[in-house]
Order: sequence, then structure tokens, then C-alpha cells
Amino acid sequence: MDNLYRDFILEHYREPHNKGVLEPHDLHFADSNPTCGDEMSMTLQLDDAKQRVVDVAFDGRGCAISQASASILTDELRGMSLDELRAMDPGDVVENLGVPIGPARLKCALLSYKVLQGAVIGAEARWPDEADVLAGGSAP
Amino acid sequence: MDNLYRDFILEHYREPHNKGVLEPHDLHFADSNPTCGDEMSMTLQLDDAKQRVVDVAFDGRGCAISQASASILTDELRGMSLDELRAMDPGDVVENLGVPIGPARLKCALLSYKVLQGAVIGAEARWPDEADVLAGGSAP
Amino acid sequence: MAVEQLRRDVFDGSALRADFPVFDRPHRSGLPLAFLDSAASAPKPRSVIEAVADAYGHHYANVHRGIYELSEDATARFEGARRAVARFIGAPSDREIVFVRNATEAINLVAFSWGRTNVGAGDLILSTQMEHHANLVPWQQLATETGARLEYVAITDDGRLDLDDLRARLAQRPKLLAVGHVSNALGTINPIEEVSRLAHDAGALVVLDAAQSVPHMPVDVTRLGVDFLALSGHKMLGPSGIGALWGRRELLEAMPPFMTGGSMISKVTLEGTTWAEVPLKFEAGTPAIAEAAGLHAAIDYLEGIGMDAVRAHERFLFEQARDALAALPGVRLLGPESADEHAAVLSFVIDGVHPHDVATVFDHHGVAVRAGHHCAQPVMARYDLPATTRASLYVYNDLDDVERLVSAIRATQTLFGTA
Amino acid sequence: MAVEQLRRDVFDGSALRADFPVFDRPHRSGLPLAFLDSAASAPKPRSVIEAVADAYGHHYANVHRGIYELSEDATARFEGARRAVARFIGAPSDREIVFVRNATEAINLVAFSWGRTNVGAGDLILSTQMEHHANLVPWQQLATETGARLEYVAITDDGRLDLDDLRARLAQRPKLLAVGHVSNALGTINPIEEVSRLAHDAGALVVLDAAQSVPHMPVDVTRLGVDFLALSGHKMLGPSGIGALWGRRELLEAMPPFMTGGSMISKVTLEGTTWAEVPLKFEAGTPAIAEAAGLHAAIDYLEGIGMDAVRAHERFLFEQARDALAALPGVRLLGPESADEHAAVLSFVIDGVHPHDVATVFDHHGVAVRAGHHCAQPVMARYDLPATTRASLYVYNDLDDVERLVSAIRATQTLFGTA
Ligand SMILES: Cc1ncc(COP(=O)(O)O)c(C=O)c1O
Ligand SMILES: Cc1ncc(COP(=O)(O)O)c(C=O)c1O
Repeated sequence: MDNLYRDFILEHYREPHNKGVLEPHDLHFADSNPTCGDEMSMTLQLDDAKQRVVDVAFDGRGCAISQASASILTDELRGMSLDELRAMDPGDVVENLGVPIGPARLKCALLSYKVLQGAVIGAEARWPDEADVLAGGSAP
Repeated sequence: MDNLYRDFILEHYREPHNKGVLEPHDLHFADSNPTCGDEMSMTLQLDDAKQRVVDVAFDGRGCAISQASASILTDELRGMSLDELRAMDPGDVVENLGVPIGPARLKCALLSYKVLQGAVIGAEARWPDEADVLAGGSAP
Repeated sequence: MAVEQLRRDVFDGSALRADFPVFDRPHRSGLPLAFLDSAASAPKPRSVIEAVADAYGHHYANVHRGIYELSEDATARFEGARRAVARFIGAPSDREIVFVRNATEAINLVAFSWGRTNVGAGDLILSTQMEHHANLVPWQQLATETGARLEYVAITDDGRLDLDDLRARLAQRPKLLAVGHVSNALGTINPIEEVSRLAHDAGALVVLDAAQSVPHMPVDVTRLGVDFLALSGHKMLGPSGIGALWGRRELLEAMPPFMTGGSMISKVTLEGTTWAEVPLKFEAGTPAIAEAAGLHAAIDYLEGIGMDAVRAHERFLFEQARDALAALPGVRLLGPESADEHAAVLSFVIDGVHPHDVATVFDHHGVAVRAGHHCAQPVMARYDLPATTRASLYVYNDLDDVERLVSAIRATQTLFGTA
Repeated sequence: MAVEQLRRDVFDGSALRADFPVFDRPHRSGLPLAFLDSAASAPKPRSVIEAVADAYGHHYANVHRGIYELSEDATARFEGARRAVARFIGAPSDREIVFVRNATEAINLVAFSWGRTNVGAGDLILSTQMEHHANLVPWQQLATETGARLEYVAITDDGRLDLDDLRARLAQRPKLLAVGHVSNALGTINPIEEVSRLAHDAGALVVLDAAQSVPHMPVDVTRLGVDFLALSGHKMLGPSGIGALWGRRELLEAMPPFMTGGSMISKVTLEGTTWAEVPLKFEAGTPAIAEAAGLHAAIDYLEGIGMDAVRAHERFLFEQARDALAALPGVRLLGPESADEHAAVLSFVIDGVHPHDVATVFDHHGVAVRAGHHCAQPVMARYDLPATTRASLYVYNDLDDVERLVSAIRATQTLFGTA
């Protein structure tokens, strides 16, 4: 646990990066963690070619894990192309958190990824297969 | 088992009493054993006051127990009043068979009673509570 | 009841832990397990586990249809379990007990069978803001499919049913009131005798979700005056995969079947089918046979303690836990204050820490609690909370568990720097 | 396959009996139990009973929602059982496996959810004259409620599906064909690959009732080409109270839920509800948790033998029993002659003796068989029989059991004076 709630996680929780809503925005999606109901939304601004992320913000309340995960994930997105976002591996998102995530908290760690996928590919975005992610497998 | 299939049971099975259909009749009912689907019908002729049984017959195919039970039961009915039929104790019907009836064959032994009750009180007649009958309790 | 008197009724929960193998399991924290999530599902005593194993090992065959020793034996035990359930909840007849998977299926059965037959466009159905999703979503579905209206009885700031609101809504003469006996999200014990009387005066039937009451207090369907009652075996020390619906016989008899198939028919032809008598009419296919034996053993275990003693024990522990939480800064307990109206289900928030994080920190202290919306999202919305942490107590808990809860809260606050 | 070759695949059923505690139970006849009613429900091996007890004793908590060690453990095991079922029937994804109570519920789920959405007035649904009530009555109900037409594919005098009749009815382009893989009343193995191809060519979906095939032979949903498949755990050495529905993912995803409540929602408000992803969308409330562990153990046990070996073993015993019955005067076996088309389910009549009496006499000889309509009254009507006696074989049976069957028939005929 002391492994899970490392100082940088608690810092991201208390002072999340990229929190809020971008207006205007090109992409927007909101979703919730079905196991707890926590909701998160994301807004993205794209470049003129509508190909790359210029700016991003997330909003919503949630636990330290989901907030830190969103804070850390959104820090990475600027400059990435939509194709790169679509190809993102949920396992990498979890790994980038830098703390050990067990099955019970996996959806918390993946909520930001799920919302991002929703913003990029729409409502058909599915939760990644948990067993695959935990086994270090690739996207669903 | 040799207790169950005593000679008189097998005789009633091979040569049932009161088998057939009475025409004309005053009362008629048909029902089936829900555990096996065996069907039985009964027809009764009443006296002019429509109070007492003058004649009775049963029909249908079934196992030795249900056939012997109907054969033995119908032998008893002539001269009985409708009130007496309604007040009949299902435990007595089983006991009158004179052989030990376990739970698995109870419905076979009670089918004739159920059909008789249907003839007298109509479709609301219910199967007696098996636990009560087995415990030697009285009517449901 | 004075605390003095309560203390006399109270037994030593820790002594019962020896009956529950799960407490022998080493916890990764290295600490003994403080299990405070019985409202989600309860551990099983050895007697239940052995009853299931014995049923499978020595008394197992399909029920109701076999003409051989083993099947007669299995059938007699299955029907014996039905009688035990009937007796446990004061049902007038064991024919009024329908075995189902869980309380959820029991409520769905009523919504599909009674609901689809008796509720039409424009009719009003009442549920409450306090319900578990199991006693809310099936009624939403019924309303959507039939064009009926669905309204929710309001709850007060301290988590009680708003009886004035109930009266006002009953004045519209709803067909049905679906209400929980004990709220799993707030701990509230609802005054069901009074609620039933009001509902019946208004011509409404009462469907009682008793998933959280039957395991924890004496429940008597006749005294409560309800029309249907739903329970789950797994919350009352019994097996998973079995629960029961109780319904008044004349209601059950008038209802069409829900699921169809084997065992529930009287006669099938290619042209149509007639149904078996209740309760078989509602039990399509092979039931949870060994699980019924386990449920019977769970009832025996609870009756061995006595449901009055179970309630007194939990009431005492609740009062201790409530008072201990009240003394902690930054901690807020939901639901009514009085132990008369509050079961041993403590739903609380810690300022500045999300319940998910609370539960994870607790877990590392060997304290198992639930965090989330507790399948009662409208309750969370009512109090504008994303979620709560819930500690729920049962027969094997004791004052040590209450202390473990308090220390875990303190440790969480320290870790998150909120204390 | 030549008998020579079969014999080589055959294992000694009696050796497996040591794994099944029920065979230690003294029978009232004083004789060892010849259990010939596995088609109704199968005895459980010790490994299954222990897996259930271990799940209850050491790995039990509610699944999916708990943030603590025990619940994570329970959830991982529950999902592991789902993967085992998927693998066992060749499902492309474990998300296509919905846990239900039994095959009956699996079929009802399709009839309620897919059926109520996709079948309308005037549409045609096909079932067959060979079906168990579980794969017949739900379609009657669907037809009655929607105004759809229901027709039944005919069966031949020797108990096979009449494929010409199937083709003729498919020409009317039904929406759905509900068909059994193995008939529990006749023993017939239907040619499902061909049937699916014909049905799909006609634009119909195929719902396969595999309750009697999955326990006894290799089954691969992809190879069979069906769209839905129903199975029961209790018939495949697993616990009661658990079964599974498999469905093609895109079908399941497009379907509305069946029962509603906890676990199957994404978001609930007082205004309405959105659903969880499959398979959770179809699993309302607390599932049969320990029973899933038992089902997993049953699959492990069967895979330990190998499903090809199970089939070869039963095929060999069927041929021996078929030939032995053919040599008895006054005994008539139903269903196809060839072992290619006939599972180890022997449905027969003894002239002059009602099947109920047969079963009772058999019981007193320690032989457990089923007597009745086998929840397939239309099959009985088709052959103008009130009932049949059915002996069904499984892994723990051997040639001794076949001999016990033969002697019991002889004893019955002697008692009734028909031989
Ligand atoms: C062919 C067939 N289908 C369906 C069923 C129903 O199975 P269950 O009672 O487990 O739902 C059976 C069981 O008898 C069967 O033999
Ligand atoms: C109040 C209440 N009702 C219904 C249920 C549903 O019980 P089950 O999941 O056993 O169907 C629960 C269980 O969480 C509950 O707490």
C-alpha cells in the first residue's frame, strides 16, 4: 500500500494536472467507472488538420488512483496523433502510473484511458479485457 | 417392493374394477399426474336428489399403483354422499391401498383421489400436501 | 432498551469466528482479518459448508421426478429446506416459498409475472429513493414496458423514509409499493408494519426487499403485513446461488409463470401448456439442490443463536461503532442516529479521502469494507456523494473489530494528511 | 469406428467410481448402486465437492465490487471459471459466457431478451418435436406474447430429426431455430453442423440446447456454427445452481438485459439506467460464486479424462446395452439404431409394465433409472406412449451396470408375469 500511495500519486491527487474543461474543444467524452459510479470527462483541442492533440483537460471527481492516472496520462497527450491515441496500450497506461495496480483498482487506473478512447473512437469504445491488462497483454 | 406389488395390487392392475366411462353421467373430471403425465378420468352417476353416488367408473392408462388405487377407491364410492366425498382424507385413500407408498409414488396413489375431488368440487381441487399425507396428517 | 440490558443479551462474536474457516486464512497484511463486509455477502460457517458437501456427496440426485431412493432422499431434503425457510420468516405455508437465485431474481419474478399482468399504461408504481438497484431497476423496466408511471418516495436528510411524502404519493392510489426493509447504503431500518398498513389502506400491494433484514433480525411476514418478500441465502450465512421469494398464496396462484421449461408444467402439447401448482410453477428447470441444503443449515445456525440475540448483538456493536466514529474529526456517518432505526451497517465518509482509497488502505490493515455506491446510486445522488465507505457487522464481529475500524480510519487520515 | 478400435479407447468406469462419494452410500437394497440416471443429473466427484467447500471456506466474498484481498481472490476465481467454460466449448471469448442457473434459464434469457426484441407478430419460430420442455415452452410463450407463429420440425419413426421437414419449414424463412443437440428422451444425436448450415442459409439463428451433449462429447460452438448454446453444470459433474449461456458477442451486445438489478448496470438514476458491458449486463445480482468454482473443477475432471475418451466410453457402453436389450423379448428401445446417432441414453418400454412400476422394481434391485415423460411430453405423444423408462450412462458406468440393467428388466418381467 505504501507502494500504491507513493508521494507523487498523492501529489497528483491533491494537485492534478490538466484539470478542467477546455472551451472550445474538438473532442469530448464522459464516462463512469461501472464498479463505483465515479465519473470523468475529457476535452481535447486538436491542431488545424484535426490530427494532433494541442491541449487536453479532464474533469470529474474520483479516487487518488483515477485522478493521478488522468493527471499523468493527460500530461503525455500533447503532440500525439489520433492514430497514436487509438493505438495506445492500456497496459502501458497502467504501467506509467509507476505503482502496483491490482485487479480491484484496475478500473480506477483505466478510467482515464477509457474516456480518452471514447473521445477518439466514440461510444463503441470498450473497457479493455482486465485479464489481458493484468497479464501484461496488449490491447483488447 | 414385494410388499408394494402384492398379488392383489397386480390383480387390480390387470383386471381393474369400474373401468370405463359412464354415459350418461352427472359428474366428470379428468386430470393428470404432473410428474409423469399419466391421465385419468372419472364419471359418476348420482341419485335423483343429486346427493349420493349411484355408480362410478374411471378411465385412462397408468401404472399399477394408480390403476389399483382407482380400482380400490371406486369400489368404495357407491352410496356415499357428496359431502362425504369432499371430506375424504387423502391419507385414508393411500392407506386403503394396503401397501407401503413412499414419496416417489405418492402422486400415483393419489391421482384417483385428485380426479374424484375435481369431479366433486371442480378445477380448484388441489393436490394434497404430500408432507401431510406422508406424516399421516389430515386433509390439506 | 438500556445498554445494561443489551450487554446481557450480547454474546462474544469472536468465539463464533472459530466456526468460520475463512478466519483461519492468512491475510496478506499479516494481521487477522477484520471482516466488515457482511452486507455484501457473509462468510459461511463450517456447518453450512459441510451440509453442502454432504448433500453433494451422499444425498444428491435431481429432485421431484426420480423414482429411486437417492432422488426421494434429495427431494425430501429439498422440500425440508423449503419448510425451514417458511418457518424462519413466518410464512403461513411452505407452498408460498419459491426458490430463486437471489433477492434480485425474486424481485424480477414479481415484476415480470405479477407486474406484466397487473400493471398497465398510466398506472402508478412506487419505489423509494433508498432502494438497492435490485428493487428499483426492475420497476423502471416494468414502467418503461407497460407505460406505467414510477415515482420514488423521498428520504429525509438523516436517511429515513419520508412518511409524509409516502402518504402523499399513496393518495394517488398506486398499484404497488416496492420498499426495502433495511437499506444497505444507509443502514436505515424502515417501519414496515406502518408502511404496509398505509399502503394497503391505499390499495397498493407491498413488495419487501428483505435482503438486509432477514439475516439480521426476526422477520415475520404476517406481522409485517407485506405481500411479497425477497431474500438472498448468501447474505444469511448460506450458499450463493439460492434465495427465496415469499408471496401470499392467492397472489402466487393467480400469477402466470415467469421462466418456463421442465418441472413447472402440468401438461405440455405442441398446441400449448398448462402449469404446475405453486411453488413449482415458478421453478423452471433443475433448482439449486445442494444449495437448499446449505441454506437450511444456515437457518439452523442462526436459529441456534436466536434472531433476537443476533439483533441485540448487532445493535450493541452498532452503538459502540457509531459513538466511536462520532468522536473522530473529519468522519461523517450517514443514516439515522438511533439504534432503533439503524442496523449494523455503517456508511460513512472521510473528508478528503475517496472511499476507494479508504478501502484500499483498510485492506492493507486487514480490514475488509466496501467502498462505492453500494448498488444504490440514487442514494449517493441524494446526498451528493460520489460514494461512501461501508462497514457492516454480523455475528462473528466484536468490539475488537470496531477498534480495528477506528484505527484504520486514523491510519488513512494520517496517510492522506487529512488529520 | 470398429468395436476393436473403440475398445482401445475405453477406460474402466468402475475405477472412477472411487472418485464419487455417492457410491459409498449404502443402498437400501443392500446392493451396490447402479446409477443409470445421469441424464437427469450427475453425481459429483470428490474434486468438485472439495472445490466448492474450499471456495466457501477460504476464497469466498462477493465478486466484482470488493476492494479487499478476499473479494479480489473470489473475483479472480469466478472469472477463471468463466474462462474455463469458454475454453471447454470453444467460445472465441470468455465475455460471451453468461452464468445462469441452468440450461432452462439460458434458453429463457434468449427468449425474453433476444426474442422480445427481434420477434414480432406473424414471424415464424421453429422448434422441434424432439425438444425438452425447456427448449419448447419458452418459445410457446414467446409466440403467444408476440403473436409469432411457432412450428415444430417433425421427427422420424426411428427418432431422428426429419431433415426434409426441416428444409421445408426453413423455406418459410423463420427467425430462429431452437434445437437440441442430444435428445434426453430418445438419445438421438442431431447433426447440428448440417442443421446450422441449413438454418443460416435460410436466415435463421440457431439456439442449441446442449444440456445433454456438453457433458458427454467434445462440443465446439464455432465448429457447430450455432448462435446460442445452453448448458447446465449439474449434468456435467458440476454443482447445481449454475449453468451457462454462450452467445455470439455481437448478438449479446445488441440484446437488452433480461433481469435487472445490481452488477448489471453502468449508471442508475431515478430517470433511467444504462447497462454494463456483456456478460455482466445479463448477470443481475449476486451470482453462484462457489458453484462457479465447482463447475471449473468439473471441467478439469472431464478434461482429465478427455472428452474424446468420454464419448468413446459411452459409445461402447451404449452398443453393448443396445444389443443386450435387443435380445430381450418384450423390450423395445427408442431412437436411432446407430451409435453414431445415439448417445448413451436408452429410452425403452417393457410390454405390459408401466415405466413407473419398472423404476420402482429397479430401485429395489439397486438400479436407479428415470421413468416418465422426461420433460418431453410431445415426444411421448409422437410415439403414443404414456412414458418410457430411461437408462443413461456416464463415465463411472461400466459393463456391470449394463448387466444389472438386463437382470432388472428380467426381474420386472417375472414379477409382472409378462415374461
Ligand atoms: C435436453 C435437455 N434440455 C434442457 C434440460 C434442462 O436442464 P436444467 O433442468 O438443468 O435447466 C434438460 C434436463 O433435463 C435436458 O435433458
Ligand atoms: C438491500 C438489498 N437488496 C437487494 C440486494 C441484492 O441481493 P442479491 O445480489 O443477492 O440479489 C442487496 C445486496 O446487495 C441488498 O443489499
